Amino acid sequence: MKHFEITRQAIDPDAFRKQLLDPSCGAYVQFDGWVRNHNEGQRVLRLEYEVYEPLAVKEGQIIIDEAIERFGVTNACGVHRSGLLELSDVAVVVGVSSPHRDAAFRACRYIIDETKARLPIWKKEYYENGETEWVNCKHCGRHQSPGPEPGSDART
Amino acid sequence: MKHFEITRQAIDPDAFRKQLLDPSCGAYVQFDGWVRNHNEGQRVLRLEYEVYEPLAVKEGQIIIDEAIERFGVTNACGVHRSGLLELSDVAVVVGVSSPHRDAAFRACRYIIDETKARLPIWKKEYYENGETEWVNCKHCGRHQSPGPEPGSDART
Amino acid sequence: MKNIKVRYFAAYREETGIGSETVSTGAGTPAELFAECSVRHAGLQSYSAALVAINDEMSDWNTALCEDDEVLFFPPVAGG
Amino acid sequence: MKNIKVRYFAAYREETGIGSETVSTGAGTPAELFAECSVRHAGLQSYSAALVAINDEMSDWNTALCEDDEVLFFPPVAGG
Repeated sequence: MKHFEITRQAIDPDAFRKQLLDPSCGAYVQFDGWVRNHNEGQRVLRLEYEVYEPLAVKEGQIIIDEAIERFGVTNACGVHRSGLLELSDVAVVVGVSSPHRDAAFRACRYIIDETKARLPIWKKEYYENGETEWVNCKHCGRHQSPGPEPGSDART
Repeated sequence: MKHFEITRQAIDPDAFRKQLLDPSCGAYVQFDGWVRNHNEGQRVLRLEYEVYEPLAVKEGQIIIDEAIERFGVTNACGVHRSGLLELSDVAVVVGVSSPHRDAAFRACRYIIDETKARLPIWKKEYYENGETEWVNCKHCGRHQSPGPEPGSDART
Repeated sequence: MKNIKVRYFAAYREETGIGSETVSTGAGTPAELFAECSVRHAGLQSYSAALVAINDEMSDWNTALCEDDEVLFFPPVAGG
Repeated sequence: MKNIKVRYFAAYREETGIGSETVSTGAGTPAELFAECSVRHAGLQSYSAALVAINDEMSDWNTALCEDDEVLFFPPVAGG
Protein backbone atom coordinates (compact mmCIF):
# COMPACT_ATOMS: atom_id res chain seq x y z
CA MET A 1 0.00 0.00 0.00
CA LYS A 2 1.24 3.44 -0.94
CA HIS A 3 0.94 5.50 2.23
CA PHE A 4 2.24 8.85 1.07
CA GLU A 5 1.50 10.55 -2.21
CA ILE A 6 2.12 13.81 -4.02
CA THR A 7 -0.62 14.82 -6.44
CA ARG A 8 -1.37 17.60 -8.91
CA GLN A 9 -5.09 16.76 -8.76
CA ALA A 10 -7.62 18.12 -6.25
CA ILE A 11 -7.59 16.02 -3.07
CA ASP A 12 -10.88 14.38 -2.09
CA PRO A 13 -10.80 14.16 1.72
CA ASP A 14 -13.77 11.80 1.82
CA ALA A 15 -12.25 9.26 -0.57
CA PHE A 16 -9.04 9.59 1.42
CA ARG A 17 -10.88 8.80 4.67
CA LYS A 18 -12.57 5.74 3.19
CA GLN A 19 -9.28 4.05 2.35
CA LEU A 20 -8.46 4.02 6.08
CA LEU A 21 -11.74 2.49 7.30
CA ASP A 22 -10.99 -0.59 9.40
CA PRO A 23 -13.45 -2.59 11.54
CA SER A 24 -10.79 -3.14 14.22
CA CYS A 25 -10.45 0.62 14.71
CA GLY A 26 -12.61 2.73 16.99
CA ALA A 27 -10.80 6.00 16.33
CA TYR A 28 -9.93 7.99 13.23
CA VAL A 29 -8.20 11.38 13.26
CA GLN A 30 -7.77 13.45 10.11
CA PHE A 31 -5.91 16.69 9.57
CA ASP A 32 -6.73 18.85 6.52
CA GLY A 33 -4.50 21.76 5.55
CA TRP A 34 -6.58 24.39 3.72
CA VAL A 35 -5.33 27.34 1.69
CA ARG A 36 -5.88 30.35 3.95
CA ASN A 37 -6.77 33.84 2.73
CA HIS A 38 -4.17 35.62 4.87
CA ASN A 39 -0.63 35.26 6.19
CA GLU A 40 1.18 37.69 8.46
CA GLY A 41 -1.21 40.52 7.73
CA GLN A 42 -1.20 40.10 3.93
CA ARG A 43 -4.23 39.04 1.85
CA VAL A 44 -3.34 35.85 0.01
CA LEU A 45 -4.99 35.27 -3.41
CA ARG A 46 -3.58 31.83 -4.25
CA LEU A 47 -0.45 29.80 -3.81
CA GLU A 48 1.87 27.43 -5.55
CA TYR A 49 3.64 24.38 -4.17
CA GLU A 50 6.92 23.27 -5.67
CA VAL A 51 7.69 19.68 -4.70
CA TYR A 52 10.79 17.62 -5.32
CA GLU A 53 8.69 14.53 -5.73
CA PRO A 54 11.18 11.62 -5.63
CA LEU A 55 12.43 12.64 -2.21
CA ALA A 56 9.12 13.97 -0.86
CA VAL A 57 7.44 10.61 -1.47
CA LYS A 58 10.34 8.69 0.04
CA GLU A 59 10.62 10.90 3.13
CA GLY A 60 6.83 10.99 3.52
CA GLN A 61 6.76 7.21 3.65
CA ILE A 62 9.53 7.23 6.27
CA ILE A 63 7.48 9.60 8.44
CA ILE A 64 4.37 7.41 8.12
CA ASP A 65 6.40 4.33 9.11
CA GLU A 66 7.88 6.18 12.08
CA ALA A 67 4.40 7.15 13.29
CA ILE A 68 3.00 3.61 12.97
CA GLU A 69 6.02 2.23 14.83
CA ARG A 70 6.15 4.89 17.51
CA PHE A 71 2.45 5.19 18.37
CA GLY A 72 1.30 1.67 17.49
CA VAL A 73 -1.55 2.83 15.28
CA THR A 74 -3.20 0.50 12.78
CA ASN A 75 -2.83 2.58 9.65
CA ALA A 76 -1.82 6.04 8.47
CA CYS A 77 -1.71 7.87 5.15
CA GLY A 78 -0.80 11.28 3.80
CA VAL A 79 -1.26 13.17 0.55
CA HIS A 80 0.14 16.58 -0.42
CA ARG A 81 -0.67 18.78 -3.40
CA SER A 82 1.78 20.25 -5.87
CA GLY A 83 1.11 23.05 -8.35
CA LEU A 84 -1.23 26.03 -8.21
CA LEU A 85 -3.96 26.15 -5.53
CA GLU A 86 -6.86 28.51 -4.91
CA LEU A 87 -8.30 29.68 -1.59
CA SER A 88 -9.93 26.89 0.47
CA ASP A 89 -8.35 24.19 -1.70
CA VAL A 90 -7.04 21.22 0.26
CA ALA A 91 -3.23 21.39 0.39
CA VAL A 92 -2.52 18.34 2.52
CA VAL A 93 -4.44 15.57 4.29
CA VAL A 94 -3.16 13.19 6.96
CA GLY A 95 -5.35 10.38 8.36
CA VAL A 96 -4.70 7.85 11.12
CA SER A 97 -6.87 4.93 12.25
CA SER A 98 -6.33 3.12 15.54
CA PRO A 99 -8.24 1.05 18.09
CA HIS A 100 -8.04 3.99 20.54
CA ARG A 101 -8.05 7.73 20.13
CA ASP A 102 -4.99 8.83 22.08
CA ALA A 103 -2.58 7.11 19.70
CA ALA A 104 -4.52 8.34 16.67
CA PHE A 105 -4.33 11.99 17.78
CA ARG A 106 -0.63 11.79 18.59
CA ALA A 107 0.33 9.99 15.40
CA CYS A 108 -1.64 12.42 13.22
CA ARG A 109 0.01 15.39 14.89
CA TYR A 110 3.45 13.81 14.50
CA ILE A 111 2.97 13.15 10.78
CA ILE A 112 1.82 16.67 9.89
CA ASP A 113 4.55 18.30 12.03
CA GLU A 114 7.29 16.19 10.45
CA THR A 115 5.82 16.62 6.97
CA LYS A 116 6.07 20.38 7.29
CA ALA A 117 9.61 20.24 8.66
CA ARG A 118 11.24 17.54 6.54
CA LEU A 119 9.66 17.24 3.10
CA PRO A 120 11.22 19.09 0.16
CA ILE A 121 8.13 21.20 -0.49
CA TRP A 122 8.10 24.98 -0.97
CA LYS A 123 5.17 27.35 -0.88
CA LYS A 124 4.98 30.54 -2.88
CA GLU A 125 2.20 32.91 -1.84
CA TYR A 126 0.59 35.36 -4.27
CA TYR A 127 -0.60 38.53 -2.55
CA GLU A 128 -3.28 41.08 -3.30
CA ASN A 129 -0.62 43.76 -3.87
CA GLY A 130 0.90 41.77 -6.74
CA GLU A 131 3.94 40.52 -4.85
CA THR A 132 4.94 36.92 -4.30
CA GLU A 133 6.94 35.39 -1.51
CA TRP A 134 8.52 32.01 -0.79
CA VAL A 135 7.13 31.29 2.66
CA ASN A 136 9.76 30.83 5.41
CA CYS A 137 12.59 32.23 3.31
CA LYS A 138 11.71 35.80 4.13
CA HIS A 139 12.21 35.25 7.82
CA CYS A 140 15.28 33.15 7.47
CA GLY A 141 16.90 35.81 5.34
CA ARG A 142 16.06 38.63 7.66
CA HIS A 143 16.45 37.19 11.07
CA GLN A 144 19.02 34.43 10.91
CA SER A 145 22.65 34.23 9.91
CA PRO A 146 23.14 33.38 6.23
CA GLY A 147 24.08 29.95 4.93
CA PRO A 148 23.43 26.49 6.24
CA GLU A 149 24.43 25.70 9.78
CA PRO A 150 26.65 22.61 9.68
CA GLY A 151 25.84 20.17 12.44
CA SER A 152 22.37 21.55 13.11
CA ASP A 153 19.39 19.53 12.00
CA ALA A 154 18.47 22.51 9.86
CA ARG A 155 14.77 22.47 10.73
CA THR A 156 12.79 25.68 10.94
CA MET B 1 -25.69 27.91 14.42
CA LYS B 2 -26.36 24.57 16.05
CA HIS B 3 -22.95 23.22 17.03
CA PHE B 4 -23.87 19.95 18.69
CA GLU B 5 -26.46 17.46 17.53
CA ILE B 6 -27.81 14.04 18.37
CA THR B 7 -29.10 12.07 15.39
CA ARG B 8 -30.76 8.73 14.68
CA GLN B 9 -29.64 8.94 11.03
CA ALA B 10 -26.31 7.77 9.59
CA ILE B 11 -23.68 10.50 9.96
CA ASP B 12 -22.07 11.75 6.75
CA PRO B 13 -18.54 12.84 7.75
CA ASP B 14 -17.96 14.63 4.45
CA ALA B 15 -21.08 16.79 4.72
CA PHE B 16 -20.10 17.45 8.32
CA ARG B 17 -16.64 18.63 7.23
CA LYS B 18 -18.05 20.96 4.59
CA GLN B 19 -20.10 22.95 7.10
CA LEU B 20 -16.83 23.94 8.81
CA LEU B 21 -14.97 25.14 5.70
CA ASP B 22 -13.72 28.70 6.25
CA PRO B 23 -11.31 30.67 4.04
CA SER B 24 -9.66 32.23 7.10
CA CYS B 25 -8.68 28.79 8.40
CA GLY B 26 -5.54 26.89 7.42
CA ALA B 27 -6.16 23.91 9.68
CA TYR B 28 -9.00 21.45 10.15
CA VAL B 29 -8.92 18.49 12.54
CA GLN B 30 -11.66 15.88 12.60
CA PHE B 31 -12.19 12.95 14.93
CA ASP B 32 -14.44 10.07 13.87
CA GLY B 33 -15.52 7.42 16.36
CA TRP B 34 -16.20 4.16 14.52
CA VAL B 35 -17.98 1.07 15.82
CA ARG B 36 -15.18 -1.39 16.55
CA ASN B 37 -15.48 -5.16 16.18
CA HIS B 38 -13.93 -5.97 19.56
CA ASN B 39 -13.81 -4.75 23.15
CA GLU B 40 -11.79 -6.29 25.97
CA GLY B 41 -11.31 -9.58 24.15
CA GLN B 42 -14.94 -10.01 23.09
CA ARG B 43 -16.20 -9.95 19.49
CA VAL B 44 -18.71 -7.14 19.15
CA LEU B 45 -21.53 -7.61 16.58
CA ARG B 46 -23.33 -4.27 16.94
CA LEU B 47 -24.17 -1.70 19.55
CA GLU B 48 -26.88 0.57 20.77
CA TYR B 49 -26.62 4.10 22.10
CA GLU B 50 -29.18 5.37 24.56
CA VAL B 51 -29.10 9.16 24.72
CA TYR B 52 -30.95 11.51 27.02
CA GLU B 53 -31.23 14.05 24.27
CA PRO B 54 -32.36 17.29 25.99
CA LEU B 55 -29.35 17.28 28.27
CA ALA B 56 -26.87 15.74 25.79
CA VAL B 57 -27.52 18.56 23.31
CA LYS B 58 -27.27 21.22 26.00
CA GLU B 59 -24.08 19.83 27.56
CA GLY B 60 -22.56 19.20 24.10
CA GLN B 61 -23.07 22.86 23.22
CA ILE B 62 -21.42 23.89 26.51
CA ILE B 63 -18.37 21.74 25.67
CA ILE B 64 -18.12 23.25 22.17
CA ASP B 65 -18.31 26.76 23.64
CA GLU B 66 -15.64 25.91 26.22
CA ALA B 67 -13.32 24.66 23.46
CA ILE B 68 -13.79 27.76 21.28
CA GLU B 69 -13.17 30.01 24.28
CA ARG B 70 -10.22 28.07 25.69
CA PHE B 71 -8.28 27.37 22.48
CA GLY B 72 -9.35 30.34 20.38
CA VAL B 73 -10.40 28.26 17.41
CA THR B 74 -12.66 29.66 14.69
CA ASN B 75 -15.37 27.04 14.72
CA ALA B 76 -16.20 23.62 16.13
CA CYS B 77 -19.05 21.14 15.80
CA GLY B 78 -20.00 17.72 17.06
CA VAL B 79 -22.61 15.10 16.23
CA HIS B 80 -23.39 11.84 18.06
CA ARG B 81 -25.57 8.93 17.02
CA SER B 82 -28.37 7.38 19.00
CA GLY B 83 -30.04 4.03 18.35
CA LEU B 84 -28.72 0.80 16.84
CA LEU B 85 -25.36 0.84 15.00
CA GLU B 86 -23.54 -1.77 12.96
CA LEU B 87 -19.78 -2.40 12.70
CA SER B 88 -17.84 0.47 11.08
CA ASP B 89 -20.79 2.84 11.41
CA VAL B 90 -19.84 6.34 12.49
CA ALA B 91 -20.82 6.84 16.15
CA VAL B 92 -19.53 10.36 16.68
CA VAL B 93 -17.77 13.10 14.70
CA VAL B 94 -16.02 16.21 16.07
CA GLY B 95 -14.53 18.84 13.75
CA VAL B 96 -12.55 22.00 14.49
CA SER B 97 -11.33 24.69 12.10
CA SER B 98 -8.70 27.25 13.04
CA PRO B 99 -6.08 29.49 11.43
CA HIS B 100 -3.33 27.25 12.89
CA ARG B 101 -3.11 23.55 13.62
CA ASP B 102 -2.00 23.46 17.24
CA ALA B 103 -5.24 24.97 18.53
CA ALA B 104 -7.30 22.78 16.19
CA PHE B 105 -5.70 19.56 17.47
CA ARG B 106 -6.06 20.55 21.12
CA ALA B 107 -9.65 21.73 20.80
CA CYS B 108 -10.71 18.58 18.93
CA ARG B 109 -9.14 16.38 21.58
CA TYR B 110 -10.79 18.38 24.35
CA ILE B 111 -14.24 18.09 22.81
CA ILE B 112 -14.16 14.34 22.29
CA ASP B 113 -12.68 13.71 25.76
CA GLU B 114 -15.33 15.84 27.46
CA THR B 115 -18.09 14.40 25.28
CA LYS B 116 -17.23 10.90 26.43
CA ALA B 117 -17.00 11.93 30.09
CA ARG B 118 -19.93 14.30 30.48
CA LEU B 119 -22.75 13.57 28.05
CA PRO B 120 -25.68 11.38 29.17
CA ILE B 121 -25.02 8.71 26.56
CA TRP B 122 -24.83 4.98 27.25
CA LYS B 123 -23.49 2.23 25.03
CA LYS B 124 -24.77 -1.33 25.04
CA GLU B 125 -22.58 -3.82 23.21
CA TYR B 126 -24.00 -6.98 21.63
CA TYR B 127 -21.47 -9.83 21.64
CA GLU B 128 -20.97 -12.90 19.50
CA ASN B 129 -21.83 -15.17 22.45
CA GLY B 130 -25.31 -13.65 22.68
CA GLU B 131 -24.65 -11.53 25.75
CA THR B 132 -25.04 -7.78 26.04
CA GLU B 133 -23.26 -5.35 28.31
CA TRP B 134 -23.62 -1.69 29.24
CA VAL B 135 -20.07 -0.44 28.65
CA ASN B 136 -18.32 1.04 31.71
CA CYS B 137 -20.91 -0.31 34.16
CA LYS B 138 -19.27 -3.71 34.31
CA HIS B 139 -16.03 -2.23 35.60
CA CYS B 140 -17.65 0.19 37.94
CA GLY B 141 -19.64 -2.60 39.53
CA ARG B 142 -16.71 -4.92 39.95
CA HIS B 143 -13.88 -2.68 40.87
CA GLN B 144 -15.30 0.34 42.64
CA SER B 145 -17.38 0.90 45.72
CA PRO B 146 -21.12 0.92 45.04
CA GLY B 147 -23.23 4.06 44.84
CA PRO B 148 -22.40 7.60 43.86
CA GLU B 149 -19.53 9.30 45.59
CA PRO B 150 -20.81 12.60 47.00
CA GLY B 151 -18.41 15.44 46.43
CA SER B 152 -16.50 13.75 43.62
CA ASP B 153 -16.99 15.00 40.10
CA ALA B 154 -18.21 11.52 39.29
CA ARG B 155 -16.33 11.20 36.00
CA THR B 156 -14.98 7.84 34.88
CA MET C 1 -41.50 15.53 52.94
CA LYS C 2 -41.11 16.57 49.30
CA ASN C 3 -42.57 15.11 46.14
CA ILE C 4 -39.77 14.30 43.74
CA LYS C 5 -39.92 12.69 40.30
CA VAL C 6 -37.06 10.24 39.78
CA ARG C 7 -35.95 9.00 36.35
CA TYR C 8 -33.66 6.04 35.66
CA PHE C 9 -31.58 5.59 32.49
CA ALA C 10 -29.86 2.72 30.66
CA ALA C 11 -28.52 0.16 33.16
CA TYR C 12 -30.45 1.82 36.01
CA ARG C 13 -33.71 1.49 34.09
CA GLU C 14 -32.98 -2.19 33.45
CA GLU C 15 -32.02 -2.82 37.08
CA THR C 16 -35.09 -1.12 38.53
CA GLY C 17 -37.41 -2.26 35.77
CA ILE C 18 -38.91 1.24 35.58
CA GLY C 19 -38.15 4.42 33.72
CA SER C 20 -39.46 6.76 36.37
CA GLU C 21 -41.31 6.98 39.67
CA THR C 22 -42.62 9.75 41.90
CA VAL C 23 -41.52 9.51 45.51
CA SER C 24 -42.42 11.33 48.69
CA THR C 25 -39.14 11.69 50.49
CA GLY C 26 -37.30 13.34 53.35
CA ALA C 27 -34.03 13.22 51.40
CA GLY C 28 -32.35 16.64 51.25
CA THR C 29 -29.87 15.89 48.45
CA PRO C 30 -29.56 13.61 45.39
CA ALA C 31 -27.02 11.51 47.35
CA GLU C 32 -29.56 10.87 50.12
CA LEU C 33 -32.30 10.22 47.59
CA PHE C 34 -30.12 7.74 45.71
CA ALA C 35 -29.39 5.85 48.95
CA GLU C 36 -33.12 5.74 49.67
CA CYS C 37 -33.97 4.49 46.17
CA SER C 38 -31.24 1.86 46.47
CA VAL C 39 -33.08 0.28 49.38
CA ARG C 40 -36.09 -0.35 47.15
CA HIS C 41 -34.04 -1.12 44.02
CA ALA C 42 -31.01 -3.13 45.13
CA GLY C 43 -29.59 -3.21 41.59
CA LEU C 44 -28.78 0.49 41.76
CA GLN C 45 -25.96 -0.29 44.17
CA SER C 46 -24.00 -2.16 41.50
CA TYR C 47 -22.72 1.00 39.84
CA SER C 48 -20.77 4.00 40.96
CA ALA C 49 -19.21 6.91 39.14
CA ALA C 50 -22.75 7.92 38.31
CA LEU C 51 -23.90 11.41 37.32
CA VAL C 52 -26.98 13.27 38.46
CA ALA C 53 -29.07 16.00 36.89
CA ILE C 54 -31.89 18.06 38.35
CA ASN C 55 -34.55 19.55 36.05
CA ASP C 56 -32.37 18.93 32.97
CA GLU C 57 -29.28 20.62 34.41
CA MET C 58 -26.18 18.63 35.36
CA SER C 59 -25.91 18.80 39.13
CA ASP C 60 -23.79 17.49 41.96
CA TRP C 61 -24.74 15.01 44.63
CA ASN C 62 -25.01 17.60 47.43
CA THR C 63 -27.36 20.13 45.86
CA ALA C 64 -30.47 20.84 47.96
CA LEU C 65 -33.62 19.24 46.56
CA CYS C 66 -36.83 21.26 46.19
CA GLU C 67 -40.48 20.25 45.99
CA ASP C 68 -41.41 18.90 42.53
CA ASP C 69 -37.82 18.62 41.34
CA GLU C 70 -37.18 16.04 38.65
CA VAL C 71 -34.03 14.09 39.51
CA LEU C 72 -32.27 12.12 36.77
CA PHE C 73 -29.94 9.29 37.81
CA PHE C 74 -27.36 8.48 35.14
CA PRO C 75 -25.23 5.35 35.37
CA PRO C 76 -21.62 5.74 34.18
CA VAL C 77 -21.73 7.32 30.74
CA ALA C 78 -20.02 5.86 27.68
CA GLY C 79 -20.45 8.11 24.67
CA GLY C 80 -18.20 7.96 21.63
CA MET D 1 39.00 17.67 -7.62
CA LYS D 2 35.61 15.96 -7.98
CA ASN D 3 32.83 16.42 -10.51
CA ILE D 4 29.59 17.13 -8.65
CA LYS D 5 26.15 17.90 -10.04
CA VAL D 6 24.42 20.61 -8.04
CA ARG D 7 20.66 21.23 -8.15
CA TYR D 8 18.82 24.31 -6.86
CA PHE D 9 15.16 24.42 -5.82
CA ALA D 10 12.47 27.04 -5.33
CA ALA D 11 14.01 30.29 -4.00
CA TYR D 12 17.53 28.99 -4.70
CA ARG D 13 16.63 28.34 -8.33
CA GLU D 14 15.22 31.84 -8.62
CA GLU D 15 18.25 33.41 -6.92
CA THR D 16 20.80 31.58 -9.05
CA GLY D 17 18.71 31.69 -12.22
CA ILE D 18 19.56 28.04 -12.88
CA GLY D 19 18.09 24.69 -11.93
CA SER D 20 21.36 22.81 -11.97
CA GLU D 21 25.04 22.99 -12.80
CA THR D 22 27.98 20.61 -12.83
CA VAL D 23 31.02 21.81 -10.94
CA SER D 24 34.59 20.62 -10.56
CA THR D 25 35.33 21.21 -6.90
CA GLY D 26 37.75 20.55 -4.08
CA ALA D 27 34.91 20.79 -1.52
CA GLY D 28 34.82 17.77 0.78
CA THR D 29 31.33 18.28 2.21
CA PRO D 30 28.01 19.85 1.21
CA ALA D 31 28.74 22.71 3.64
CA GLU D 32 32.03 23.52 1.83
CA LEU D 33 30.34 23.12 -1.55
CA PHE D 34 27.52 25.47 -0.53
CA ALA D 35 30.04 28.11 0.57
CA GLU D 36 31.82 27.76 -2.78
CA CYS D 37 28.58 28.06 -4.76
CA SER D 38 27.59 31.10 -2.71
CA VAL D 39 30.65 32.95 -4.05
CA ARG D 40 29.35 32.57 -7.61
CA HIS D 41 25.68 32.98 -6.64
CA ALA D 42 25.50 35.65 -3.96
CA GLY D 43 21.71 35.19 -3.56
CA LEU D 44 22.23 31.80 -1.93
CA GLN D 45 23.50 33.53 1.18
CA SER D 46 20.11 35.09 1.90
CA TYR D 47 18.67 31.93 3.38
CA SER D 48 19.65 29.65 6.20
CA ALA D 49 17.97 26.68 7.83
CA ALA D 50 18.39 24.95 4.49
CA LEU D 51 18.36 21.16 3.94
CA VAL D 52 20.66 19.12 1.76
CA ALA D 53 20.25 15.78 0.00
CA ILE D 54 22.80 13.65 -1.83
CA ASN D 55 21.66 11.29 -4.58
CA ASP D 56 18.02 11.57 -3.47
CA GLU D 57 18.74 10.78 0.19
CA MET D 58 18.39 13.40 2.89
CA SER D 59 21.88 14.12 4.16
CA ASP D 60 23.70 16.34 6.60
CA TRP D 61 26.10 19.14 5.85
CA ASN D 62 29.23 17.22 6.89
CA THR D 63 28.84 14.05 4.83
CA ALA D 64 31.87 13.30 2.62
CA LEU D 65 31.24 14.02 -1.07
CA CYS D 66 32.17 11.45 -3.72
CA GLU D 67 32.91 11.76 -7.42
CA ASP D 68 29.71 12.16 -9.49
CA ASP D 69 27.49 12.79 -6.49
CA GLU D 70 24.34 14.77 -7.17
CA VAL D 71 23.89 17.36 -4.41
CA LEU D 72 20.45 18.95 -3.90
CA PHE D 73 20.29 22.29 -2.09
CA PHE D 74 16.87 22.91 -0.53
CA PRO D 75 15.95 26.33 0.82
CA PRO D 76 13.81 26.32 4.00
CA VAL D 77 10.86 24.01 3.37
CA ALA D 78 7.23 25.03 3.86
CA GLY D 79 4.89 22.14 3.19
CA GLY D 80 1.34 21.98 4.51
